[in-house]
Amino acid sequence: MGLIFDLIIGLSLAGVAWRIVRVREHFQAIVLFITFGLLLSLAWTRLKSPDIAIAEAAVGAGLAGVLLMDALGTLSSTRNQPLPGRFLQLFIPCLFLAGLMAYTILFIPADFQGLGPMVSEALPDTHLEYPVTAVLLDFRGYDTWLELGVLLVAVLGVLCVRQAGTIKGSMLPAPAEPVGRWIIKLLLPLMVLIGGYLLWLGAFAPGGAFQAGVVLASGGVMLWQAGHPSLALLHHVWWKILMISGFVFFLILASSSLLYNQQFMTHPEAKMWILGVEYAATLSIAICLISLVLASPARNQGDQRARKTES
Amino acid sequence: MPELLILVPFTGALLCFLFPGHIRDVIGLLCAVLTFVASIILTGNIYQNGPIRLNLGGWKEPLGIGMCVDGLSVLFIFLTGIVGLLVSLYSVSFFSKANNQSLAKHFWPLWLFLWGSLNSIFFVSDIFNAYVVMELISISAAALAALSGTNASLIAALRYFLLAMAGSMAFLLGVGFLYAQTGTLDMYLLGAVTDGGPLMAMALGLMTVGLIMKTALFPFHFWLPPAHGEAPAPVSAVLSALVIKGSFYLLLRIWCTVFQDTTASPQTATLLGLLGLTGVIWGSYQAIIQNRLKLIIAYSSVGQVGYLFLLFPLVFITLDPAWKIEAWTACVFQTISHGLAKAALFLAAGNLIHATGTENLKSMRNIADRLPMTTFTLALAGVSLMGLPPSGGFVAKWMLLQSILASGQWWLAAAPILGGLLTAAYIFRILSQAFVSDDQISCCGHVSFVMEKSALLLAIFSILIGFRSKEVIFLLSEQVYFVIQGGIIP
Amino acid sequence: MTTLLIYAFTSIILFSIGLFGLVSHPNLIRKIVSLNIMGGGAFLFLISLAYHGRSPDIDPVPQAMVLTGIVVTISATAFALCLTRRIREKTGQCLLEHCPDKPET
Amino acid sequence: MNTFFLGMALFLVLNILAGLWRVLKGPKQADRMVAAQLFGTTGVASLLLLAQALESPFIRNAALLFALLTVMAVLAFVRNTSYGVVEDNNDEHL
Repeated sequence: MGLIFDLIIGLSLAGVAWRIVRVREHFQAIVLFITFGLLLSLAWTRLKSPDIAIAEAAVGAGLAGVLLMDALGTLSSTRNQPLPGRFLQLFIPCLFLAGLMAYTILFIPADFQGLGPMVSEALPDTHLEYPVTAVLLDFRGYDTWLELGVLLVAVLGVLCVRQAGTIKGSMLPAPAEPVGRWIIKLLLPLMVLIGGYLLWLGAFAPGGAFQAGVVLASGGVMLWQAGHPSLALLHHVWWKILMISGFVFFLILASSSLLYNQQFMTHPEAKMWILGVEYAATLSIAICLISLVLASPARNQGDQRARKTES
Repeated sequence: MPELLILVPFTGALLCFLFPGHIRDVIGLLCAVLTFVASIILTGNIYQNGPIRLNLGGWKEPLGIGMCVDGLSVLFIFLTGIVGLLVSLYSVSFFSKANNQSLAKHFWPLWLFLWGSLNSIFFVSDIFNAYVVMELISISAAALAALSGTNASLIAALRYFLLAMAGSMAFLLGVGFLYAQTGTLDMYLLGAVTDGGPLMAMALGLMTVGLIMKTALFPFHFWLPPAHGEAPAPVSAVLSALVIKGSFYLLLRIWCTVFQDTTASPQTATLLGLLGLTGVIWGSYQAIIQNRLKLIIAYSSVGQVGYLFLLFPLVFITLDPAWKIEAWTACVFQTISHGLAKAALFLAAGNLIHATGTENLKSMRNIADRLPMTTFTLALAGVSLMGLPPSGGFVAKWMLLQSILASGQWWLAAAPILGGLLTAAYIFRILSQAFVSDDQISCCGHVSFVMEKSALLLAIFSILIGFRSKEVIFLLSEQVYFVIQGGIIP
Repeated sequence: MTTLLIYAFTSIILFSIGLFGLVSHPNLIRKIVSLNIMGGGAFLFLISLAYHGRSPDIDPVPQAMVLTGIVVTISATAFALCLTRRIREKTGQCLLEHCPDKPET
Repeated sequence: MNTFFLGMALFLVLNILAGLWRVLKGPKQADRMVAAQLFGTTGVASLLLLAQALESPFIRNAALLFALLTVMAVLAFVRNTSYGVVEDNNDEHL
């Protein structure tokens, strides 16, 4: 049964991906992409990686959909565009590459081991109970630091492209809609609750800063979508401070560890440290993601013109 | 010490993000000076004491992430330090001009982030970490390329970014293949694995393609000229002097540390060499037929990057270690002298454009007597690019030619010879315009002292580096050879 | 082993489909979606390796790598989409070819 | 029992595949969006079944998130269609 399940998931992933690439209408491609995320998270579940499934659920179902949907904007009006030419010239090399890689995969050694055993051996030294969190925060903490840096740089890049000083300068007053207001009343408290729950879970079970941050970010985006002014009330200095807090926490850790123990990125053996990092990272991930979604170029002038040229 | 090279720029970037106005310039400049000093000290340390390895968080590889600093990394760090400092100096003046003022607040944080992540890619010793750092570099570089906000620059930036992302994805899949074969992510442990199966070969292929896309080797060069040509002058200087060197450095590391004995085949190396040769000729030819100053310089990057790839057939086919070192030195020399000369050219071009208000080659007439310093800078940097003695470019091309002859791969000699001629053609084309006097064109706006001098200093350094070849050879042969060969630092 | 192979094959197919979409589609949004499919393929490969490990537990290192990768990819996607919107705002189109203020070279 | 849960999850996945027909056919954008929403619901159910089949209770959190967050894409869709972004060229679609 398991095998059939794997096969079906694999085939449908490939089929949906192919449709996404080949479908004419952009809107359909985006809807299919949301479905693709769902199928992927079923695959993560099947492969016993609940962390990834949770992250994929949060990103794929929520934020990626909103980002793409917003970016699509007027574009969906260009229906039935001709499919790109040069089909075979491009398809055959890709097919060849796929065949080559598929052949290579047969050579994956049967006694492949990975780093799993080594991690479980070293786990007691980290004072963390859950191996994925231990890898993220301790063994490969440098990666996590830089990952927060990537988020931050993406926000800086968006500001640069927008030529805006602060995210709030580029935020639009969202249309107030009754249904949306009603939905957030229902969902927002739940989101905050679940965000906190995932954060708390991260120390000993699947969950953690990133997943929690995405859920909080979704809450923020939803607030804005429903036209709630509360996000705009946050002073822009605070906005900036919250945005960089996760990165700064690691930065302080990195520099202070140089001072007291001559070794980069070591951390004190204290629960407080883990808590601090997780909270700061969650907050800054949430704020950065909100900024990334909301920093959309003003829609009025440009799109009017765009629509004229397109039609 | 290597940690400071990452911490200082990152801290500076955050502070520049938080503070407004002139404080930002002061902080940015201060961080630039500090980082520069740190890179000089680090270079000195490695020169005297040999390579070092750090284990971050106190975890030994393969569990933790390591950082490795050897002669090769410090040479790149050194280049980044010099170019970074002078470009920062230049930008303080450049962005204080009225029409650029609003750009400064985006430039400083992104540039310092870029600097920090470039430094960290030169220390990288973990392949997944390399992926994350590369993304950091791509995003900040693409954002900087879009800084001027014109249509062309936005499109060029996005084209670059899509290509860079695709390259990263290929690299990531390559990481997966390597992990499947070996179960480790540390480069030096990977290098110790002796059996190179199809998985390793596929990983090599994916990573190489991913990285040459970012380095703008010949068939993937199309994104480079618009992206570098449309950005503001200091950004162009950084992009072509440093950013493409970041991915090239990673390519070198991966070929020499991870795959060198097991998987890297002579055929692939020859193919890379051939692409490099084509790139040299095609890029230089394109540079000759352009009419806009910055596009000429940008196409010239395509040509100069081609030289770097001649290293692969030389190192992976030749067996004599002495000539291998010669080829190595030639390649590193080419990297450094090209970085310095290209940054100087772009900054000088920025000065000219600032003074004349246009970048059409025709309207650059008359500048020789109005802007003698800038013209001199163009000439000096041109000398280094062409490879006239005693510049760094000359040493690079001379050693390249020597090792080509020693290795018996005669066809490669076309690159330094033809490439040199073609380079001379476009450099003289720029300079000849500068000396034509034309009464119809009235010239020129005022160019500030700092902007002129920082470009000039870069050009002078690109010449002076030619006198310091002994130290470079020492750094490469004594202090890194062991590391390049896949040995693990005790 | 079979599960590993099925998912590894799927991941390769996804990667290639994404690559095909990236090179064949002129529209920028579609290119970005294709890149995300490529990323999904690469992540799936890593996770199928994590599942395959001999030990009863799942290898946490690829899992952590994929988590990091997802964050990186969503940031990059958001940045690319912002550039796309800006381009559409200024040129009215979502294409790389359309470039009015660039003189012919 | 686990096989039973897995079989049911498989059945739901097949349901999703059948539902894809609606996404491809349309004919309206809203139809497609609703189909995607339906997948969200089905996905929640199959995740819950998988949590049972694989005896991994934490997967339920993923189901929880799906239930919570799929509404966001719809909100974005509604905002874009009903406030003058898509509508004018797509009147026959809405």
